[in-house]
Amino acid sequence: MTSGEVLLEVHDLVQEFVLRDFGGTKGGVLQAVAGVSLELHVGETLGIVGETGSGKSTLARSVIQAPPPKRGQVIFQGQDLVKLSGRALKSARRNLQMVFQDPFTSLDPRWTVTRLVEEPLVAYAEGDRQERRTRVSELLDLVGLDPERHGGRHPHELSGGQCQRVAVARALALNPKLILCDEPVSSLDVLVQAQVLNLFEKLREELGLSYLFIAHDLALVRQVSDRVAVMYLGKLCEVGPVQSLFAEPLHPYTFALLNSIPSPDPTVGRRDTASVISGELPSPLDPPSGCRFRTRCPRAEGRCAAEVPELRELTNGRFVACHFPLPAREAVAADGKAPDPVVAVAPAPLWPAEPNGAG
Amino acid sequence: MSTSASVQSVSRSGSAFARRLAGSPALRLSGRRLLSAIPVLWGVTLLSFLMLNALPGDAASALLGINATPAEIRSFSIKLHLNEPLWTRYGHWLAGVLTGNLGTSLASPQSVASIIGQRLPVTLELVIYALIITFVVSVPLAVLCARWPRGVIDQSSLVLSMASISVAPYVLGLFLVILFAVHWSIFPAIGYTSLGASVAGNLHTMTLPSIVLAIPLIGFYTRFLRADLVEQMQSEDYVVTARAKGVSEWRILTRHALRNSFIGLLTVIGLNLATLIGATVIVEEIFSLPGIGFELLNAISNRDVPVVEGIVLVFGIAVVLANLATDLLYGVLDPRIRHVRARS
Amino acid sequence: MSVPAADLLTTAPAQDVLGGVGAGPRVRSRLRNLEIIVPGALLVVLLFFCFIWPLLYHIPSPTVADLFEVNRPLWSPGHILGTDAVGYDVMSRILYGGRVSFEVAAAVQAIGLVVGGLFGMIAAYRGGWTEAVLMRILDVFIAFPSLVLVLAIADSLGPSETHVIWALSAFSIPAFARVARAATLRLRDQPFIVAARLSGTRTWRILLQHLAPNLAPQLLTFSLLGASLTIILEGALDFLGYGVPPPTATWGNMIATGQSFISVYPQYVLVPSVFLVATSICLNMMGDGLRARWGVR
Amino acid sequence: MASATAAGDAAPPDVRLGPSPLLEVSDLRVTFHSRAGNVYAVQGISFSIEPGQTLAIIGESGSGKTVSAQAMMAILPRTAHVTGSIRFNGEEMVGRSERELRDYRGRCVAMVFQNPERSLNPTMRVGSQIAEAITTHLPLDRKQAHERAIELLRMVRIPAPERRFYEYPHQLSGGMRQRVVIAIALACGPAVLIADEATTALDVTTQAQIMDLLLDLQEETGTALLMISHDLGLAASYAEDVIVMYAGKVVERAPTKELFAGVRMPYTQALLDAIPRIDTQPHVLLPVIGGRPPDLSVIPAGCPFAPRCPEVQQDCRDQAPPLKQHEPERWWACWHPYRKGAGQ
Repeated sequence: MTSGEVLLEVHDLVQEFVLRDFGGTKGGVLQAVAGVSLELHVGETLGIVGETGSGKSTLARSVIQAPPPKRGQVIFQGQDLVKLSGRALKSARRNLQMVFQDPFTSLDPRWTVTRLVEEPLVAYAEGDRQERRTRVSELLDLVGLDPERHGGRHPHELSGGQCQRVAVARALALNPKLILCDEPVSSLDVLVQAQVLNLFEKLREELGLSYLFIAHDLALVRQVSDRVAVMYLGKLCEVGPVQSLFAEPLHPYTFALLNSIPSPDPTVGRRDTASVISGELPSPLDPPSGCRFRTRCPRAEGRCAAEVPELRELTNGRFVACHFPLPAREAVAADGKAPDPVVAVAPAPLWPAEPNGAG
Repeated sequence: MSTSASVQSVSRSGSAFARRLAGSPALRLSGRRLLSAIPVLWGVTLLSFLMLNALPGDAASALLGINATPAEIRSFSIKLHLNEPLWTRYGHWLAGVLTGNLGTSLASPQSVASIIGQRLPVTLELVIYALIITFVVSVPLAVLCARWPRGVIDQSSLVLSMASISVAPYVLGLFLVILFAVHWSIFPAIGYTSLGASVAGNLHTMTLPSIVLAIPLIGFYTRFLRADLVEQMQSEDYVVTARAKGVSEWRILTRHALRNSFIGLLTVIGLNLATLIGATVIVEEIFSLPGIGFELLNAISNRDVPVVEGIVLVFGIAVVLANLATDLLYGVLDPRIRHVRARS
Repeated sequence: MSVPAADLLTTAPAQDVLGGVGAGPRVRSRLRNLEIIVPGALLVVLLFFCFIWPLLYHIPSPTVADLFEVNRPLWSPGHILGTDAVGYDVMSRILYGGRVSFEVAAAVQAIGLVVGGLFGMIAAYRGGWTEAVLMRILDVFIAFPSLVLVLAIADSLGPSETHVIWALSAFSIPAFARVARAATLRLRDQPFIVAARLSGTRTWRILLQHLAPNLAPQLLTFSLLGASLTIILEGALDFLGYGVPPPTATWGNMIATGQSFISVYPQYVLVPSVFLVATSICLNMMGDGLRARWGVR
Repeated sequence: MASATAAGDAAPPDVRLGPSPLLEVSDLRVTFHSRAGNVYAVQGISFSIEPGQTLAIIGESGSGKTVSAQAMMAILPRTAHVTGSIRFNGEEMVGRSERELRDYRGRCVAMVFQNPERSLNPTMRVGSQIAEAITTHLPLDRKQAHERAIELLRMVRIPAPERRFYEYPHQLSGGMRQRVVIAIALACGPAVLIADEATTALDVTTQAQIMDLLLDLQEETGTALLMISHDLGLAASYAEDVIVMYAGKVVERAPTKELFAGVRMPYTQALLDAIPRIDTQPHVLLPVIGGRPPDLSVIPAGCPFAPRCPEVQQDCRDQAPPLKQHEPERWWACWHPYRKGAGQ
């Protein structure tokens, strides 16, 4: 699917929020995204994983200019969105749509499904009323909703999965090239989540869409992505093709994340307690100097505090921001099947056992 | 404050304390609030000045009466600088205020400051007395209502609250006077004894007006607090945690929910303090209390601009200070505000 | 307003579906209905008698005194609620006085809703300088003792119903603005508003088609509670002598004039008071009931 | 506190004596009455927990897992109607008075909740919240409770417990808050600890920390752990036994290893299939089943899963299969289960 043509390019993106104490005095500046660069190709799905406070959602919001970032460039289809405003931004953003996390709050509770899906068409003055209604029916069909049955309903009369389908239909209305998905299935139940994930796959194949897919669930990101970017405290730790990144993580944080996932396979058993990442996420108001992960990293040394590790290409297509990346093992097994990272990389020397005094 | 805070600060006392004080959110908040109040207060005085001058009618004819000759009015106007342009007069007045001089009343030789100095304590006492009555009645009542929602106490309090919110102060005042003053002669109908002259006499004259002022508030605060308590008890997770510990409902209500509900109540009190101050005008009129509201009515009908300006300024400052006090109280009640966020 | 740091970083986890079940048993919801229907019906009846009844049936004029029929007690033939010291028919004065109350309340709330509502909505939605400037203006009105404004306007414009409406709007506009602003601030960053903006919808459309309908329940219940307060305040102006002047009938000036006869003929104060308080209770109950039903605070 | 003395009189139940299981639930039904009709949230479930056991209840939202846990904890809202039996150490808990239940809660069975953001009182120091859990049941004075609270904080591996005692919930991170909730739950040494989606709101790395802590504490204290979760992966990694719930019923129960080696009930298989796994290939479609969970306001005639089941036959629609023990330690409710090894 990937044609190699760059669709979205983000350069050194910085987004800050001024925090105010009660009464409005300035409490501090929170750098939610601290210089992120990445690119996304036509037909590609780029997954972004990270925990709460990693800035992944802020990144998506900044890309779509809601609100615009403090610094940096967001080049979408050759235009820097950060420089645009008003009408120009509106027309540039046409091919860039977003699906939000909570399907209920992202739909106006007082509007009907038809009207909600029609809204972008009205805003961009697409066709007359009749044409728009036809298009809405097509879209609802496409996402697996019955225009007759569901079109007149309000969001609260639908299930979470159905609401998310409406949100997807709405995002598709203008035939966008790229859809930003901000945790689009994390509030859904497992079975519904699978249905919606499959819908995303189907649309990708049929319409040639590209996705920027944000999630905290690594397994889920693996399922949908071609490449994955791992974020920690507003910075990228590691970017790489999904299979090799999951098979042999280079950044200690990626390794820790992978190791924390409970596997639905009891034969794997309870992993070694020592491999569980210790400590707490530092305050984003006052991030650690140098490498932001160093306070929790078992491999951290003096250099990590002094020097910010740049994101560099280590092997083919594998980028990592770490002074002491985990050694890349030899080639992936010949059958192309990724070995289970938990089993494969667990042996001790990479991850020296530490006293488990959290913090 | 807490033992932990003192334990911590023992080692770095003295200058550390000063630094902490300077960095205290409460101080920064107060400073910011007072600074931002200045343009607001200026706006208030400008608005009232413009209003009093732009609207038809003037002090000279109001004070001298219908029979005054044009010549008399002219000389009166010149004497009081009423013939000068609007902006000049406002400039004079504002310059006076900045040097602490509120001017002199047009109707009497008294200075505005001394008039306010005499009248303000009466109004202040009325408001505080009314607030005390309100809290003493409505907090226990709301807790009782919330303990058994839709129970007998709750339902009867609902009816009473509705009535008390809906009753106009002048109606209530009249009927309380008929009952307590005329019929039973417990309290005097009108008149005022100052606190300095006789405490008992003061309470005797102030109780009825304070009750009139308090009754709508009691209804309002009881309903609000009750609704918030019930909401906390029904939908807050920490209440479930407390129940799961085996804590009794009474204890959850009084130790856990009440404090959290006070935070909401504070917002409401802050919002309707200005209205409360307005209501004193009516109550003072009914009971002929020599408060600031009573004076205000006179000054308005006399077009006594300096007095009105002074009173408006005092009311404005009162509202600003009251809001600041509410905000500071938030800090006391809500630790999320008291402590600077260590984490996000 | 301040941006709480926690909100920027945390995402709300999904709640269990059953969390909302079992909130209200049948009895409670029926009570809720009664709490809205009963006062609503009473208000409709009152409105009918104030505005339509005098058109259908001949009732004595409220401003033509019958000097031979003074101080008649309640339930006198031809004068159900008696006559007052001047010889006016009390019933007729109550009905015409009610008109004034309702007209003033409706007009003041409508002005407040439109002007104040828009003011608050725009201030909160636009943010930045617009909000700063608009809110400073609003702060002035909030810190300003509204009654002073009302009295001054009423006093200098001279007593009349229109002037009372203008004067009382000085109360309602800032109040509505404050409520609308707070509610808009809550809605402004809701994903559906952001989503509407991202799909290219223009600001005025978002204000009118997304924000306004979602604010409506709160503003409408607020206006019912406000109407009750307006009726009380209108009476207060009459009572203080700044309202609609006699001989025009209003509940407030009926109470004010009745005051002098209170020990001999308490009904002169009692009858208008009952109507005034009852109307106010009905409005408050309806506002409260709707507020509970629509789940707004 | 009154309850503290009451707790002192009654000897704490010895969990290790007696032939009966620690906690035995049989034919538990929970119905919510509402305006829209009744909601049959739990439709007759039975299971038991032995001392020291780790049991997971898995299900989607609306499957009745949380309601069952609340019923076991006796903290359901008043609108819930509970029938059946919940026996703790052989003693029936359904139908007990509120006062007796208060002694049971927190001391016999304790609970860790889903949302650490909200399950602590924001205006109360965390130490006081732990101490409250202690003094509610144990006859300790302030100082002793304080010491015990600090000990508990240390036990849940909170660094600098003496300092943390005086902090407020908002000063702690989500993971730390959940540790405090665990400390509260363990305050009186309960025999059963229910963790209701205790890690759902946390990040994966924090989740791993908390789950490890819970299991370590379970080993130390010997409590039984009942995990309520929607995450099969979590159950597979941490629980000895798994119960799968669907539409208010238990549909399968098995030791974890055996369950994942060969699922019997098609619903469990569907659930397992729908989870994206760390070892699947990108862009592979997940095997999904259509439809939605049934409406809980009606009790279906047949198997509740029948409308969505790929293996459905006529008898499934006619009659609901009962939960029966078919193999040693394995129960399922299905007329046409997968055979060993099939369905994977």
